[in-house]
Amino acid sequence: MSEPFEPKIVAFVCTYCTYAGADLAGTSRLKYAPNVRIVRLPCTGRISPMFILKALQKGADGVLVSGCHPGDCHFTHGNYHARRRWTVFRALLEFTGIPLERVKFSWISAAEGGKFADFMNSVTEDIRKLGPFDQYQGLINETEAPATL
Amino acid sequence: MTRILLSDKLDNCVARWRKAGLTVIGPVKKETSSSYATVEKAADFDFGIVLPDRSIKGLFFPQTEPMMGYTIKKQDIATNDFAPPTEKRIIFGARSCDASGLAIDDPLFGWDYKDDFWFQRRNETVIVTIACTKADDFCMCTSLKLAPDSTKGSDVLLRPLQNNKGWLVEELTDRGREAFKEIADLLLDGSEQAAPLAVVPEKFNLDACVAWLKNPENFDSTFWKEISMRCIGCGSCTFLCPTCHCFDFQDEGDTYSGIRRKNWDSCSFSLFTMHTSGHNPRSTQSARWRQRIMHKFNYFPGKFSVNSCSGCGRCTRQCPVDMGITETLQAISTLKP
Amino acid sequence: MSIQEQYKKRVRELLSSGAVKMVIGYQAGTTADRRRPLFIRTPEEAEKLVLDSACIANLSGYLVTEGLLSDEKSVGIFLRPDGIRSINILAAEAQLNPEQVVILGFDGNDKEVTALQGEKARDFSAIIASIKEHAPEAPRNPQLEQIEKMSPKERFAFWQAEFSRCIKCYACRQACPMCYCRRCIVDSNQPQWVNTSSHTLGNLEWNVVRAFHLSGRCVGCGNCDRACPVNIPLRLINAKMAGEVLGAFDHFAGMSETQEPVLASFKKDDSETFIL
Amino acid sequence: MAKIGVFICHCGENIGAKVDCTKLAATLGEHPGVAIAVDYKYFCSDPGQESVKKAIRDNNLTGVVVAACSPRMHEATFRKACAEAGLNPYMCEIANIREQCSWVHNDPVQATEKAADITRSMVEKVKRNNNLQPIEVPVTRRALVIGGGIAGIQAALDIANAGQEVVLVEREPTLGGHMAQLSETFPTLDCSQCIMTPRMVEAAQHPKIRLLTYAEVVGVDGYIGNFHVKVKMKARYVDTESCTGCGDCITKCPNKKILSEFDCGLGKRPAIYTPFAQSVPNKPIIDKANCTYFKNGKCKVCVKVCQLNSINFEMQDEFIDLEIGAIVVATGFQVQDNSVYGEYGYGKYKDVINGLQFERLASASGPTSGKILRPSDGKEPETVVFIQCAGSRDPSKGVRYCSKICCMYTAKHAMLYAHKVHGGKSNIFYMDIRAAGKGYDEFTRRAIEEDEASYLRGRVSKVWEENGKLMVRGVDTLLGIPVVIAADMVVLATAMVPQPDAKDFAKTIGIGYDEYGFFNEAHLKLRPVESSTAGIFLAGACQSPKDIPDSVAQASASASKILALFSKEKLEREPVVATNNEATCAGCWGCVLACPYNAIEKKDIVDRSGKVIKRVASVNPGLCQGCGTCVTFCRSNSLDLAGFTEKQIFAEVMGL
Repeated sequence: MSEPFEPKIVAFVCTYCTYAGADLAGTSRLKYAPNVRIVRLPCTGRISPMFILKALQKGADGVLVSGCHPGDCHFTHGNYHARRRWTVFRALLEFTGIPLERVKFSWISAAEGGKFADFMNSVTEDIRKLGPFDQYQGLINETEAPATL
Repeated sequence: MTRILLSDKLDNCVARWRKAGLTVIGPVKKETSSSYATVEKAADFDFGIVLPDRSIKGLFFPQTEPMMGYTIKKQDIATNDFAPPTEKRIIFGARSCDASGLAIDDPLFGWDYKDDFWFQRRNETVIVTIACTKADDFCMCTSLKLAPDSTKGSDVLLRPLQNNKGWLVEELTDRGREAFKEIADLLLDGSEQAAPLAVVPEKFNLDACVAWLKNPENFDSTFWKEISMRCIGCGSCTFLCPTCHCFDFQDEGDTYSGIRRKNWDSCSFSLFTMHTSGHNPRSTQSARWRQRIMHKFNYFPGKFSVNSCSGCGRCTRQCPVDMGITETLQAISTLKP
Repeated sequence: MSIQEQYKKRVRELLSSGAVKMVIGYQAGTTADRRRPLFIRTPEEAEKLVLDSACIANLSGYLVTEGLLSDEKSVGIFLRPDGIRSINILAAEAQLNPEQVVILGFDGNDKEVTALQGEKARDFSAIIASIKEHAPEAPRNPQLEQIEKMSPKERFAFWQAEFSRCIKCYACRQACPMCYCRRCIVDSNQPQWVNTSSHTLGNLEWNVVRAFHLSGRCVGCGNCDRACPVNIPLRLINAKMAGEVLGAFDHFAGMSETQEPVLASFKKDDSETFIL
Repeated sequence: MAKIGVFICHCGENIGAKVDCTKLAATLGEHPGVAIAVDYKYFCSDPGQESVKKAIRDNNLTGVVVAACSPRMHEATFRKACAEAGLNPYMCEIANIREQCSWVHNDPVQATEKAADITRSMVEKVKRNNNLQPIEVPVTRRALVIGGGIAGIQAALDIANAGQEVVLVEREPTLGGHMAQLSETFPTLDCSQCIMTPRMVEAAQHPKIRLLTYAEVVGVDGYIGNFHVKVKMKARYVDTESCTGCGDCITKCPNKKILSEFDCGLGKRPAIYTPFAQSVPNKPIIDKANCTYFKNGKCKVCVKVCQLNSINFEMQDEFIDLEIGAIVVATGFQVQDNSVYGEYGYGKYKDVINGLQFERLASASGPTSGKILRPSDGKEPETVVFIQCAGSRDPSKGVRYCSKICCMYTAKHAMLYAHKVHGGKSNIFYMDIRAAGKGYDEFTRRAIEEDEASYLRGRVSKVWEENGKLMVRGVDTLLGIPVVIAADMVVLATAMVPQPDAKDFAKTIGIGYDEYGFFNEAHLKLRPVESSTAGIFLAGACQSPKDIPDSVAQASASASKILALFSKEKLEREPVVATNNEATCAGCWGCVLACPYNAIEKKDIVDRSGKVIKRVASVNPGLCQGCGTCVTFCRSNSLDLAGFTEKQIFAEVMGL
C-alpha cells in the first residue's frame, strides 16, 4: 500500500486571536495534525486574497484563514472588513472552479485552543480525503515547462 | 503545367507529415476565437477564416518563453539554460501577411545577436501559405506593397482552386520542397485555373506617408494627439501584430528556484519606457502611438530597409476603439509632407 | 426630429454657450456596424455625431484621462445607464467631480435608442434605482447559469481553457472605466503578486485579481469583454460577482455619488454562513 | 547580501524532545543567506542571549531568527538582545517551534520537518525586514479630565500635584458628582462632604488645574499626545468673574418650588441656584427652563438685587478649543430608573425611595437636615424595608451585572437608620451579601449584630399600601416561608447604570463601550485603566460599578499612566504602521473609509506654483495602530505595513 497522502496546508491567522489560540493549544499540549504552516498577520484585515493565491501557487492543497470572532477584533473592525472580502473572494474562487473545501475560513479566539486543534485536525482530514489539488498542480507544472505552442 | 493538391487528399497529407515527425499546424477556430493551432486531421482546419484572430508570430516568438532556470543555493546560484525547441513543424494554411511578417522580423532577431529561439523555430518550420481569395474591410496588404499571394516568408505557396477543390502548389524553398517530397505521390499534375484572388483596395499612399514621417518637423505635430485621442493604451494591437516584437524579462519563482522568462511587451503600455526615477520619456498615449507608427514606418525601415507592417489589419480589426494603422496612415496621406 | 439630430442640437448648444468645453460621443467607424469614440470641441464638429443602437461602448473612462477635468471646466458625455453608474462610482471614489460631467443620456435595445432625461448623474437616480429593483428578475446570462451548474472540476477546466488564451495584453483593464489606478497591482513587482507571464497560472491570477477588484464596482458595461482580442467571456465573472455583492450586501454598484465602496465598508450583521 | 543568524532553542526538553534541533541547525545552515545556524539549550537565558549577541557581532549578521517559543513570549527579549549587539531590533524574528510545533505534535520526524519549514519561512521574512525606528510623537503635556466627581478630582489632583497642567471639565454647575450627595461612607462612616469638599476646593484653587464647570466635551480629534478637544461652555447667565457668591439672588428669587436635582427631588430650590451650599465654584446659575424671566419675559428680580451686575440674560454657549496630551474619562454613573419595577411602587408611593434619596435624607445638609423622615408626611418611620438588587442581577427587568456597592450601602443605611431612629426596625431583603473589601464584611456583621438589621434572604414580589402602611410581600428562602412586612418606608438598592448618553459620548471621544454603555478597558486584567484608544484612560464608575476606594485607586492609576506619558517630551511607539506610496496612490479613499482609527488623511500634492496636482492618502503614524486593513483594501498596492510588508509576507509564503 502506498503512503497516505499528506496534504500541505497554509494558514493565515491574526496574531491577537487565532495565533494566540494556537499558542494556547500548545500550552495545553493538545495534539493535532502537523500539516498546517501558519503565517502570522497583525489582523485578519491584513489578510489579502493574494496570499491565498500565492499559497496555492506554492503547492498548497488547502488554505485556512482565521481570526477574531466578530466584535472581538483588537483593531475593532478589521475582521468585519475581512469578512466582506472573504465573502466576495470565496464566491469568486467558487466560480472559477477552486473547490471551496480547499479554502476554509474560521473565527478562533485566543481562548479557543481546543477549537484550533480540532479545526487543524478536521481540515487536514478533509483535505486528505480530497487528495492532492491536481488541477492547480497542473497549472504550476505548466509554468515550469518550456514554451509550447 | 503545375502540380495540384486536392482537398480530399489533405487528410492523407496530414497523416504523412505527422508520421514523418512533423507537428501540423493550421488555422483553427475554437468556440469564439481563432488561431493557428495543432491539427490532427484535415477536418480540424478552417480555411474559411479570413485571418485567424492571433497572428503566426506566437509560434516563433511565444507570448511567454522560459529562457533559463535558476536554483538558489547556500553560496551561489545555479542556472540551467532552456534549449530552443527542436520540434519540426509544418504550418499549413498560413496567410501571406503572416508569413511576410516572419520575414520582416528575421533581420531583427538576427541583427546584433542571433536569437536561437527564433531561428531554431524558423529553421524547423515549413510555412505553407494559402493565397487569399477573401478579404475583409480591414485587410490592407496591398497598401504595404504586398499582395494576397505574396510569397515573402513562405516555403510553399498554394493558390486555391475553384469550389474549394484543392490548391495549385508552388514550392518556393528547399525547406518547402523537402516537406512536399513526403506527399509527392498525393499531388496531381494539372493545368487548372486558380480561383480569383481577393481584391484588397489600396487604402493609403505608403510613400507619401513615409515621406511625411521622415520629416523631423512632423515629430512634434499636433496630428499625433488628435489621431490618438481615443487610444486607451491597451496592448492588443501590438500583441496581435505579426511584426511587433518587443519583449521584457521577468524572473518568476519562489525562494529556492525559479525561471527567467521572455514575455511580450508593448510600446502602448505606459510602463514600457518608465524609468526607475519615475520619469517617463513617453508619458502620453499620443507619444506612444507616434512611437509605434514611427517605428514601423521610419526607424525599422531605416535600419532593415523594410517596413515593419505586413498589412494584416489586425490592429484595427481588434481595436476596442476602432483605431489602427490604416486610419492613421490614411490621415497622414492627406497631410502635406 | 430623430434623437440623433436632437442631441446634435443639444451638443451645439452646450458648446456654443460654453457650458462644456468638450463632448465625448460616437462617430461612424471603419465598418457599418462600428462606432468610434468622438471628441467634439466645436459646434461644427457635432455634425460627425452618430447616435444609434450600435453606440455601445461605455465612454466614461475617458473622463479620468489625466488632466481632462483638472481645469474645472465641464465635459459633456454620451452615456447609457451603465455609464451613468460608472460616473457615480468614479465620483464616489473621488476620481472626478460629478458637477463637471454633463450627461447626454440614452438607452435602448439593439434596434433603436431613446433619450434619457437629466443632466447630472444624480438626475438619473430613479432610473438606476429601478434597474437595481429589477436586477433580481432580469434574465440571466444562459452561459452563466450553465457554468454555475458545472462541478468545480468542470468549472476549473472551463476557465482554464478560456484563460489559456489570454495574452496579457491588458485590453480588459485599459477598456474598463474602473481600472483607473496609476499603477496596476500586476505592474507592481516588489513583490510580484500576479505572475505577469501569460501562462495559464499567471492568466488565472490576473483575471481573478481583476474580478476581485471589480467586485461591487462593475456596472456590466461589457467594455472588457468587447476589448478582449481573444474573446474570453470576462463579463460572466463580473456579472457573477455583481450578483454576489447584491445578494450578500444589497450593494448595487453606482447607485449614487456618495455610495460607499462595498469592500471598504461593512455591517456588523453581514452574513457569514461559511465561517466556521 | 543577507547574513542571517538562526538560533534554535531546545527549551530544555520542551522543544528538544520532539524536534531534532541539531538536525534543524544543520538544515538551516544550508539555507541561502544563513550565515550561522546553531542550537542551544536555553537561548533566553543570560548565556544564551550573550551567545546570540556574540554571533551577531562576530558574523556581522544582518538579521536574526530565533526558533523557540511563541513570539508572544520572548520576541521583546531577543529584540532587546539584538539591539544591544548593535543590530536594529526589528531585524529579529521568532520562529514559533514550541507552542505551534513541539508541544502539539507527536511524531519527531514530522515535527522536525515542520520546524524547518517554520524557521525557513521566518528566515525569508527577516531577509526582507527593514531597520525600523520607534515612531516619535511629540507630547502636549496637558491632561484633560472629563468628570468632576471623586475619580476626576483625584486624577486631576494627582497629575497637577506632579506639576503637570490639567483641564478639569464638569458638566454640572459644580464639582462633586455623586459622592457629594452621600451622607456617610462605608465602612468608616466618615462624613462624605467632610472628606469631599476640601478636595473640591483644592482642585478649584490648584494653580495647575483649569476648572471648567457647566461645560461639556463635544469633540475629540487627534491622537495620543496630540488631542484637539472642543469644549462647550454652557451659558450660566451669571458672570462668574464678577459674582462673589453672596447668594442675594438665590434668596430673593421668587420661584423657589423647583425640585432639587441634588436632593433627588426630596428638596426644593429656586430658579437661580447653586446645587448645594458647598458648591465649587460657589457661583449660582440660572435654570433657564424654570426661570420666570425666560418663560414670561418679566421678573429680573435677581438683576435688581445683584449689586455687581453679574446677571446676564444675553449670555450664549461658548466653545473653547484645547490642545491636550492625554485624557482621563471619569464621567461616572446614574442610578437606574426604578419605575421599571411597578410592583415595588416606586413613583407611586412617596415613601418608596431609592438608595440615593435615602442618602439625602440621612445627610446633615439634606432636605431634612439629616433626620430620617417619610417624604409623604414627614414622620419618622418605625419600620423600614430595604430591598437589595432592585435592578442589579436581574436579566429580565434590570441589568445582568452586580452593582457592587449596594450590599455595603444598604448595611450602612440600616446602621444610619438605627443610629438616628432609636427603636426603628430595619428589614433587608437580599440575594447574597457581597462584602469583599477591607473592613467590609466586618461592617455588614456590625449592621446585623450591633444595629439589629434583620436580613431576609429572598426577593420581594410586591409592595402595596394598606392603612397608611407599605405592605411588603417577600419570601424568606432560608426558612422557606412567605413574609409580609408592614413598613413605613421602603428603600430600593437601585442598580448603578452608565450615564444615559454614555454610548454617544464614547463615540464622540473615540473609545469602546460594552453592551450596557460602560466604557471598555484595553484589557480587563492587564490594562484595566487604559481605554482601547491610546492616550485615553478611564477612572471610576464610567468603566464599571465601583465604590469610592476603587474609583480613587483607578483615578490615581490613570494619573500615574499619564505622568509616565508626560515624563518624556516625545512618545515612542512601535513602528508597525502603514505607509503609502504617494507616486502610485490613485486617491480613491477606500483606505480612508476602511481605517478603524481615522488615521488616513487626504493630502494634496502641489507643484512649484502651489497648484494641486493630485490628492493622495497619507497615513498619520501617530494614529495608525497597524492593523493593515487599508493595505489589503488598496487595489494599486500603494499602501504597505511596516513589519508585515507585502514583500515580507510574499517571501514568507514563498519560503514555506
